This record gives sequence, structure tokens and C-alpha cells, in this order.
Amino acid sequence: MSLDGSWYLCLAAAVFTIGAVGLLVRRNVLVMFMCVELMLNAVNLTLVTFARMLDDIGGQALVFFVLVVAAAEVVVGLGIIVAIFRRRAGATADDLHLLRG
Amino acid sequence: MADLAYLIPALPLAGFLALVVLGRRAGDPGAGWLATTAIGLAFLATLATFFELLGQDSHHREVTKPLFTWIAAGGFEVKAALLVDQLSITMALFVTGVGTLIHLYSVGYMKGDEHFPRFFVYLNLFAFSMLVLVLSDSFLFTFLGWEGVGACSYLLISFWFERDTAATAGKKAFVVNRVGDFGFMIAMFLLFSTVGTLTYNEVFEGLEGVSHAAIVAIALLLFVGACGKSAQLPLFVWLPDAMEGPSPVSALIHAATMVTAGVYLMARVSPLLAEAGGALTVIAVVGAVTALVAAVIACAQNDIKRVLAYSTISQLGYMFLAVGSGAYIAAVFHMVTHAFFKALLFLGAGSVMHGMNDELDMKRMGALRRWMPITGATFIVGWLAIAGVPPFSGFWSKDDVLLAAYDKSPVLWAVGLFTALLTAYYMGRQVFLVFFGDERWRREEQEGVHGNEPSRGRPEERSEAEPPAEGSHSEPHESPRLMTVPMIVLAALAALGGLLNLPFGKLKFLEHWLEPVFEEAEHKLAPGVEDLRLVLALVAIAAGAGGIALAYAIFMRAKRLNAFEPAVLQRGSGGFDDLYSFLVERPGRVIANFTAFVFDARIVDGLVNGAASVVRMGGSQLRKVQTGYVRNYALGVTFGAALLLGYALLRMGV
Amino acid sequence: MNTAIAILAVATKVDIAVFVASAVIVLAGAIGVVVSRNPVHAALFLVLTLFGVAVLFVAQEAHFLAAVQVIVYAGAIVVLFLFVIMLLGVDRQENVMVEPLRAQRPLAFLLGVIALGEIFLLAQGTHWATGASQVAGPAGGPGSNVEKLARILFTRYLLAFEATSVLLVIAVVGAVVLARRSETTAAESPAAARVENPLSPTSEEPLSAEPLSAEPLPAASDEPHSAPSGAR
Amino acid sequence: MEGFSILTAIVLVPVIGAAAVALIPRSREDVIKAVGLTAAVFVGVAAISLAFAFDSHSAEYQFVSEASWIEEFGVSWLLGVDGISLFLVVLTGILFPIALVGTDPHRDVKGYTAWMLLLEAGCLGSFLALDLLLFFLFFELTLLPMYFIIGGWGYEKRVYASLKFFLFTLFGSAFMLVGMVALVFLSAKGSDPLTFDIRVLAERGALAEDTARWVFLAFTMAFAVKVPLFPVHTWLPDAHTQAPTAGSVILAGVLLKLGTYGLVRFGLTLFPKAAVDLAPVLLTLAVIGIIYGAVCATMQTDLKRLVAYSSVAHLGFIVLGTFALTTQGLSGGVLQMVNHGLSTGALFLLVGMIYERRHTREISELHGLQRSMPVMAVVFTVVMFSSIGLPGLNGFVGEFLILIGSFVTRRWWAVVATAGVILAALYLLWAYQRVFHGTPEGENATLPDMTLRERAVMAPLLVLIVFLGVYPQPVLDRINPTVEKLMEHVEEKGRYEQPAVAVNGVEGVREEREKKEVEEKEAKEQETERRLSEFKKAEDEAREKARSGGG
Repeated sequence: MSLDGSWYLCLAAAVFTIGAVGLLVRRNVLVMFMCVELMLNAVNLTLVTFARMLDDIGGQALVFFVLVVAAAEVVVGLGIIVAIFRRRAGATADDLHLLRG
Repeated sequence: MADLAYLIPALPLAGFLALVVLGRRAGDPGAGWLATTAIGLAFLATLATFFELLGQDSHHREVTKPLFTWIAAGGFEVKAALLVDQLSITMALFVTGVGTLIHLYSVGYMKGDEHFPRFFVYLNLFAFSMLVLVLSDSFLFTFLGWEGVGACSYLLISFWFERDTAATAGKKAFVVNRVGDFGFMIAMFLLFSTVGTLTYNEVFEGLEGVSHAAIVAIALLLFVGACGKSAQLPLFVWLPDAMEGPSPVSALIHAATMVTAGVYLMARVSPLLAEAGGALTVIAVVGAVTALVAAVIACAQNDIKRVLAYSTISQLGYMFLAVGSGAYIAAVFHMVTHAFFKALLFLGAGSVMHGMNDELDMKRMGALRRWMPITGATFIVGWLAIAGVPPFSGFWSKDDVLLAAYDKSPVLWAVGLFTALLTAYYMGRQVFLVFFGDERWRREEQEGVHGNEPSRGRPEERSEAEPPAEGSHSEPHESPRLMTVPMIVLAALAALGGLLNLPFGKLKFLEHWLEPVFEEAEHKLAPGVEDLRLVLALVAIAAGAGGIALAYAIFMRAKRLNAFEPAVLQRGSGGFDDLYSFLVERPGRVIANFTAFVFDARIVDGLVNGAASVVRMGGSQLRKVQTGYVRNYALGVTFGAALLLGYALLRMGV
Repeated sequence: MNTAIAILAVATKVDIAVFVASAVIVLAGAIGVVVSRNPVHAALFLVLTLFGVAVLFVAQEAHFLAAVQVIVYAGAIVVLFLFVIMLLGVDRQENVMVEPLRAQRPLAFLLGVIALGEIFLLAQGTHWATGASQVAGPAGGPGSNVEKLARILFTRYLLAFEATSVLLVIAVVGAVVLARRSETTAAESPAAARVENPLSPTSEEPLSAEPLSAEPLPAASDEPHSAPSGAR
Repeated sequence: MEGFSILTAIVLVPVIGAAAVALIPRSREDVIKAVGLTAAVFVGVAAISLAFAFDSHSAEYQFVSEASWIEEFGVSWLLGVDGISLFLVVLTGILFPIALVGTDPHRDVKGYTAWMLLLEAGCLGSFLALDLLLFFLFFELTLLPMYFIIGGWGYEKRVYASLKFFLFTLFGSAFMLVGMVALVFLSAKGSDPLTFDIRVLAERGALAEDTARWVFLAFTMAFAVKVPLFPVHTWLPDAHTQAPTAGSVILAGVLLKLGTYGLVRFGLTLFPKAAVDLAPVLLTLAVIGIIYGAVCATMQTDLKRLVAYSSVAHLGFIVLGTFALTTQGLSGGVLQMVNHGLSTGALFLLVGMIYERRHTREISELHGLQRSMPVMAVVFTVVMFSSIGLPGLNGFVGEFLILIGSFVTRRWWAVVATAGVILAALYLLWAYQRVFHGTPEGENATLPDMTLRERAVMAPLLVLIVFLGVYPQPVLDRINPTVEKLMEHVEEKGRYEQPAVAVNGVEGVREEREKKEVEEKEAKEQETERRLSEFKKAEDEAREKARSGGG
């Protein structure tokens, strides 16, 4: 009653890649974060798809956990960003290369 | 029986320990008397043992007195034990006897030296070691004494350690001796690996079945050791420098006792030498050559003690000549008489120095017999003895030696004879320069005769003696009785020592006494040679007389003080020092410097530090990879992901 | 029987339509996020994508997740993003054209394409496992999706579930600690001095924050439930 | 092992002491010193009483204390002492109190004492452990305290030296760890369970010949660094020169012995065949070390460095004796470990005392000290002679046994090594002359002589030096049975036979000779047989010819 899962998977792959590329090319920390969200969603999508294909609710449960983790991660991440921006207005990812060897 | 034998080494040891415990508290004469008593008692103990042995019949005069197991591991076992037999007791007798006299003399000679007690600590320790050397029943235990006397001689030569020459001389003596000990040790290893024991008697029993080559090797290696200790070519260079030590030391250690240890060792291992034919010839030749060379060098010395030193080397050469000719008894005989007259001569020299504010240069002496009559008289006795003038002791012993040498080979005899002539000459020269002629010490600065040797007395006294610019010396004076008495006794012995072994049938006491020890080893004179004895003796007398006459002509008549003094002979050890420093020391230094500071520091350690620096550089390069840009790292992650996917693809074979 | 087929066919058409539509939305949103120069726009595009995904969830009978997706993501997270943007006032244009890191951008695209291609190739080659033995019970079949999910969450995955609550608490504490303006930093001399080490205060804050982590604990219990309750 | 075990006590008391010291406030130096000394002295007394209680007729491990630790790997707390380790334990027990009393750290007494005690525990543990893993742990445990002692209380270049020491040793023991694991797991074949008990491992000898050789090399690597053998010795001079006096004393006296001890205990016991096969390599390195160390020592300008190089030479002797594979060599080696510990330890103490007064180690700076400090000169002379190997002092006995033992099997190696004895006399006497002889000027003239405390510290060492030289038999009696057993083990497992003379002395030689004679006789008889038969054959042929000619 629904169409073949591989479509969903391909879509997810595409979204994932876009997110990854975005993460690589954008300098704005916030946008990079959003790209991470994109990738997470792509993964969620695949999970749900597999849940359906294998007729196993586990996949969806996992997505649930991913959501929670994503939420937590965003909270902390944004906290960090705020802390950073408080000291350096308009800092981009490239400005933070303190760990340079 | 012979339980007193234990006391012989024990007493000096006790004295040594007592002195160590007392330390400075022993005080100036006190320490000396204590030490003298110790060795004196040891002498009495020896005498007692001697007579006890005399009581036995001639083949039961050998006793082994066990002490304790020293070293044992697996099949190797060495017991510390005393071997009391005719040979060892003879040695012990004159070691303790002469030793006592010299201790006595030292009490007077060292008077007022700030290190007085220390001196006698060393002397007693030396006496102990020497007695161990003589009385031990195994090679290893002998080696203990052997090294012990070496150490003591080191300590005593550099006794006046403030003087660098003394310190250097002590070091030189020890190291050169070590070279000899190298041979001794290897010999012991070889003995153990071929015979399986180091006890003298067991070794001699076990000899059959040991290959001849091995025996020869052992004999020669032992001889190397003996060369070191008895200052034979090529290892004699330490003895002349050893004269840096106080005169009693020179008399006791470097004339009478320690330097004869080599000869004693050869006599001790006579059964082994008997098996080692070729080795004997080597020994004889080395002995003869040494005797000659040393005598030649002696002719050119101005230092009163150095003359005696070289003459000691030369006389030791005689003893080895005798050993090499298989005439062990003659060797021992000469050893004893030599101990008498050479000790006497050294004590005389010491007494002269004592009287002359430690003047050493014979060119600055003269006519001293008027000022120190006893010294002069005794010294002259010693001179006649060594020059081989009958009936003094030296004549008889030297005669035996030459006879044996003639039997070995006339060439050796000729060498020995010529040496005898030289001996007479240089000793004559010494006596004439020191005791006769003009009182050169009065007007030395006008004449400006300068010796080649720096004055070498006790540091503090020397400082009074110098600077030479100061006017004439204080008058020479005779030494105190403490010093003259031993000299007189020794003079008597030197004069009459010949009685020990007169070459007339029953009168050969020493020979009869020692016979059992050497029975299989002693070389029997070829028939007819015995008859030549008289002729040879006359020739020898002629040679001696000739030497003396020559000296008289030159130094009394012509007064040509600097005759026969080629510069090379006046260099250290007659030029041998330069030779060795050229052959050994300089290359050694270069190599050692290279090894220590170039090879070790640069190459071996350099490799290590090099490895470290390689790592460091690699790290400093690698850290550039860490750009610190998050996005670069992310790029890396993506790259890795792509790689993994690619790998999956390959695995799937798409 | 054929009715069933008909239903399927009909359903399929509808589904295809739904899928295509939402796929377009999702991709458009995703690309928008990446390319838009203004963070605010990026956030909005993100919302777009999220909705699209939610739709796709629905299309695969994950109703509960769809709801959560909309509420938590679109409702909470994106709003959070916007808050931060506004708060920090970084909503100005960023010129996407310049790229300080040489070769970063081309490589990024290249790798992206390669990875995608590889994924597709793999997808080609794989034969999909189907009807494998279930681990956590059926997803489809009778019964509501929420019920199934709830059962599995509160039985099999209970521990993990509770762990998430702890995680959230920690996250909250962390956020508070990070975001709170400590007097030390307030007193800080101008930013230039801090450029050396912007992270240092945060790295030392946690010490002072430990007491904080104690009292929000009660919140821990209801924090995770908030999401499901919101779903009802 | 039920009940109280003296060995466990010996190992644990220093640890407890260290812990106690760590708890005492830094300011109470007197208390710290007291506690540290008490612990060290207790161990010393215990060790000496151990030596007396030791059964000199048994070759087995005695006072074994065992407690299972990690069953599944067969690791256990397994301590035991035999003739080889006994006197090393005693030496450790004696040297540590002396080092603690005789030297002054000048700063941070607390850390110093604690580290020293920990170090002592490590040394004792390594000597006593019969369990490979346990040994390894203790072996490593010795490393850290020494690192901190050198780095914390040493002289100007201490950091470099300590790091070098640390890395070298760690490098070596990494190999050992691998070898150890390999040995244990490879020898757990079939029904045999995993075990780290060296007694069991030695009996199993389960490794294939070439495997055993590699594992042996791995172990040897670690110990060669520790000894140190020739190519890997360069850490030693730096460590010794830079370490504080106590550090040098312990380093030379005890730590280096870990290497030689390891070679005997593990090299020979666990890998007899490999040891027999590879002996020539190690012997060569040892002999090189003897000459090389001596030559380097001759030229040193730094007194401590000179002594350090001299220990390279001395340790070479020990390795020579160990791999000469004769009873004498091995006994001598074990004895020499103790002797070297005493004499070189004493030398370092003396050099330290000189440094304390003069604040230099440069030989050229020192001159004529014998006048300003006569007692010191006497003590130094005795110790020097013992180090030179003068008969009557301890150095000689071990050295001689080693040389005679190695001469029996490895003639030329021994000869070269004996030449090293000459060099020893050369460099030490030369150094002594430069430092003590002559007339002192300036500072040298006014140096105070040894204090009462210093004399008290040196006294036991001197007593031992003389005693072991004059009457070493009590020690040898306890060493020999173990050594003989070990040699039998090597001969049996290593398919090797040491010369009869080394085992039986004179009788050995006689047996050899008789055996040879018998063989020769047989050979001769066979020869005559052959001759006879040939002759017969020839005869028959001749007869044949004659008959045919006649016909």
C-alpha cells in the first residue's frame, strides 16, 4: 500500500549528502548546525523506511531516541555557540582554530 | 710438627692490625718498635721451625699446614695452607731476618717523619704478604702474597705522596707488575684447565699426561710474571723509579725480598720447569741479557740509589741465569747472599743520604769515609761482596752461577763474566766517588757539577736542603746507632755469607739442605765442568779485579768524573722509558681518547640521540596536518566515509 | 482480491504523488538551507525540510514520529535556532561566495558527489533484506502506531528511555552553564584579549556548575514525557 | 602460603614505609628520615637473618610464599629465594640504609625518602619474584622511582640523564613483555594450563628451538640494556654522573644487578638451549664491554663518570662468567654481583663525599687530597684495590672465579678479559694519583676529613670488602648448590656438557685422560686388526699367483 522503500532511501541519501556538503562549505556555525540537523533527519528517514520494510517497530523507536539526542545536542551546541559569540561577535567556524598544531 | 709455622705470617699480620687500630696513637718510635718486635718474633718463630725441620731426616722436611678453604666452586678448590719445606723456610729465614734488621734501621731512618706510623703499617703488611708468598702451598695463595707485596710496594714507593715523581713511580711499579701478573694469572688458568688444581704438589704430580706445549706455555707465562716482579727485561723499567721510596723500602722490598719473589717462584716450580726444556733456555738468555744491560746502564748513573737499583736488576739477572741453567741451588744461594750485601748497600746509601741532607748525586759527594766511618766501612764490605772478591759472600754465589752458566753454554758464561767485570767497575766507581776522592760537596757550586737527578729526600727536609744557591752543606755526619747496628750485622753476613755453601764436599750446607726440594729438577753438572771450577773462579776474580782497577784508574787517578756516560743511558731506564712511551703510551692515549670522546660520545651515543632527534623532527612536521579548522577535519571525515563506501563497493564487486 | 489490488494501485498512485511532492519539498528545503546566505532563511528552509520528512513519516505509517517531528523539531528546535540567531544578532548576510580555505569547496562537492554515487551503486547491488525476523514486534498490522511504539519504549527499551531523560537533564544543565554570563567573563577586558582562548571560561565553568546539576533533577522525570504528551 | 612469610614482609615493609612517609607532613623532616630509616633497617636485618636461616645444602627455592592472584592466567604472588638471589637481597638490604644515612638529598626529604623506599621494594621484589609477571611488575617498578630520583635530586644535566635512562630501560623491557607473553602462551600446550611460574616454565621447556631463541633474545634485550652491555650502555655514564649520590650507589649497587640477575635467572633457566647457542655473542659483547669500559674510563675527566665506565667493565666480567657456562664462571658471576655492588657502591659514596665538600667532580680540580683528608685516602685506597681486584679483597675472588671458569670453555675470551684487569689498575691508580697525591693548594688544602657519620657509613662496607676477600666460603657455600643445579639443568636441557675439569677438578682431568687412553687403545687395536687382515689377504693373493704361476 506504499511504494518501494528504495525511493525513500535514495531521497534520504540525497538529503544526507546535501547536509554533509553544507556542513563542509558553510562557515556560519549556526548554519552548519542546521546542516547537521538535515543529516540527522535523513537518517531518521532511513530508519523509518527500514522499520516499514522489515515490519519492525524497533526502527521507529530508534528514531525516537535520535530525536531526543538531537534535541539535547542542539541545546548544548547552541549553548556553546552563545558562549562563543558572547566573546567574539560574528565568529565563523574558521575563526576558531585554536587547536591548530 | 712445625706448628710454629703458623706464627710466621701471623705475627706481622698481628703487628699490622695492631698498628692500624692504634693509628697515630702508636706515636713516633712506638709504632716502629711494635712493628720491629712483630717481625723479630716472626724471625724467631722461623728459626724455631728451621731447627725443627733440621731435626727431621732430609726427606721428611716437607709439611703442609692447612688453614681454611679459601675459594671453592665446582671442581675448583683452593685451600689457604702453608707449605713448610727447606726452600720456603730458607726464604722465610732471610725475609724475616733481613726484614727485622731493616725495620730496626727504619726506626732510626724515619725518625721525625710525620707519617711515621703509616710507614710501619705498610712495612708489616708487606712482611706478612711476603711471608704468605713464600710459605703458601698453592699458586693462588702465593698470588695473594704476590699481589699483596705489589700493593705494599706501591704504597711505600709513593709514601711521600706529595712528590709527583714518587706518586708516578708507585703507579708505574704497580701497573708494570700487573702486566707480569697477567702472565701469572693466565698460567694459573692454563694449569687449572690442564691439571685441575693449583696446589703445588698436586700440580707436580698431575704433570704427566699434560702436553709438552702446554707445560712450556705455563712455564713461560709464569716467567712473564716473574719478569714483572723481579724486574727483568722487558719489564724492569719500574725498579729504578721505585727508588723514589724511602731507602729502607728500597733495601727491603726492592733489593732483598720482593724482587727475588720471581726467582723464588721459578725455584718453587722447578719440577715443572724440568719438564719444559725450551723454556729454561729462554729464561737463561733473558736473565743473562738483563744482567748485562742493567750493568751497562748502571755505569752511567749519578744517583747513588739508582746505581744500586740497576745493580739489583743485574744481579737478579744472574739468578735467572742460574735458574735457566737448572742451577736452582746456585740461584737461591745468590739470592741469599745478594739479599745480604744489597740490603747492606742500600742501607749504606740511605745512611749517606741521611748524613748528607738527602743528597743523591754522587758527583756532589766524596771522601765521606772520614765523616761517616761505619757507613763507609760497611759499604766497602758490601762493595767487595758484590764485586765478587774472595772470600766475601758474593764471590762464592756468583761463582756457582757462572759455573752453571758455563755448563749451559759458554756464551752465557762469557756474558755473565763481562757483567761481573762491569759490576766491579760501577760499584768501584760508586765507592770511589762517594767515599774517596775530594770533598766535592764543599765546593759544588763553584765547580757547578750538576747531576742528572733531582734531590730526593723527605719533602720537608729537602725543602731545607734547597735552594742549591745556599752555601756549602752542613758537615756530613754519621747516622745514629739504630741505623749503624743493622748495617754492621749485615756487613758481617755479607762478608761471611759464603760459608753457607762453600764448594767443598761436606761444606755445601745449603746444597745438602735444599737437595730434596730440587732433586729431580736440579741440573747435574756435566762431568769435567766441576773440575773447571777453579779455572773459572780465577778468571772471574781477574774480571772483578780488572773492573775495580779500571774504576780506580779513572776516578782516583785520572779523576775523569764523567767517563763512560752516554746521555741515552742517563735517560729514564736507560732509554727504555722513551721507547715504551713511544710504543705503548702515546698510541694508547690516542686510541683511548678516540674511543672515549669520539667513538663513545659521538657514534654510539650519537646514534641514540640521532634517533631521538629524528622522532622530534617527524613530529614537528606532522603537527602541520592539524590545521585547527573544523571544516577541514569534517572534510577528512567525509573523505574517510567515501573511502569506506568505496571499500564496500569493492567487496561487493560492483 | 482484485479489490485489494485496485486499492493498492489507487493507493500507490496517491502515494507516488505524496512522495514526489514531499521529496521535492525536502530537497528544496535542504538545498535552501545550504545555499541561503541569511541564517534566518536557512532556518526557515530547515522547517520546510522537516515538514517534508514528517509527511514522509506519515506516508510510512509512523504517525507518532511525524507528530513528534513537527512538534519537537519544527516547534522547538528551529524556534531555538531562531532565538539564538536573534539573540546574537547574526542575522546579517554572509557572503557565501568567498571561501578562505582553498580547495575546501570543490573537494566538498566532489566528495559529496562521489559518496552519493557510491551509495546509489551500493543500493543497486544490494538485495534488500525483507521479512527478516522481527526484533521489536511488528510495525504494521492491527493496533495503533502510538500504542506499539509506547509498548516497545516502556518495556524493551525502558532503560534506554530513562537514560535519555538523564541525557536531557545533563543537556539542560550544560546549556545553562554554557550560556550563563559569569561575572569573570562579564568583567573581561575587550574581546581582543580573549581571542587567544575563547573557550577557556566554559572549560572551567563546570566546576562551579555542579551544584546546579542537583536541583533540576525532578524536571528530569517529566522532561522526556513532554514530547509524547505533546503528541496526544 | 599460609601464615607469616618473611619474604612478603621484606617486600612489603618498604612499601608501607613509603606510604607512611607520604602521610607525614613535609615539614617534619626528622620524623620522615626516622621512618624511612626504620623501614630500610628492618629490611636489612630481615635480609641478613634470611642469609643465616638459609639452608646452604639445598639448591631449591626457600621460604617460598605463594598466593594465587589471577587464576585464569596462572599469575600468582610467588616469592622465593635461592643461592642466586639470596645475596642480592642481602646486598639490597644493606645498601639502602647506608645510602639513606650516608647521603643528604638537600631538598624535599619527603619525596626522596618515599621514592627510595619504593625503589627498594621494587628491587627486592624483582630479586624474589618467581612469577614472570610479578617480576616484570617489580622490574618496571624500579624504573619510576629511579627516574624521579635522578630527575629530581640530580645534578645539572639531570633531566636529560633521567629521561635517557627511562627510555633506554623501557625500550628494553618492551621486548621482554612481548617475549614473556609469547613464552607463557606458547608453553601452555595441550593440557598444560597457562602459568607464569618460572619453575614450571623451566621444566616444561615447551618452545621450539628457534622460537626459544627469539624469545631469549627478547629477554636478553631488556637485561642487556639494564646490565648494560656494550652497544646499549650509553645511558649509564649520564645517569650515574647526574644522579645524586644515593642514586648512583643504588643504581650501580643494585639496579644493574637486575640485568645480570635476569640473564641468569631467566636467560639460563628458561632458555638453556638458546643460551648455549648464543653464548658466544654475549661473551663477545661482554669482553668488548670489559676492554671498552676500561679504555673509556681511563680518559674520563669526571670522577663519577670514570667510576660509571668502570662498572661497565665490571658488569662485563659478570656476563662473561654467566655465559662461560661453567660452575666456576657462574658462581663467580653471582658472587661478583655482590662484590661489585659493595665496592662500586662504596666508590660512589666516597666520590659523593668529596663532591659534598668540594662541589666538583672534575679530577683536574682535585689535587693532593691525601694530605687534607688522610682517613678518606685510606678508605678510598682499600675500596680502589677491591675494585682493581687485589687478592685478599672481595673484588678478586669473583673476578678470578669468572676468569678461570671462562678460560676452561672460552680460552681467548678469558685472556682478553684478563687484559682488562691490567687496565683496571691503570685507570683507577691514575685517577687516585691525580686526586689524592701531590701537594694540595687552595680549597683542596683545607677540606675537612671524613666525619664520624661518614666513617660509620663506610665501616660496614669495608668490613664486608675485606671479609669477602679473605673468607668468601660462607657465601660460596650458599651459592654453589644452586649454581650446580642450574648448570645441570642447562647441560640437560641445553644438550651441552661443561668440561670435566670444571666439575671434578683433578679427578675430572684424570677421567678425561683415561677415557682418551682407552679410545686410543681401541683405535690402535682396530688398526692392527685391519693391518693383519690386509696382510693375510696379500699373502693369499701371492699364494694364488704362485700357484697359478706353478700351474
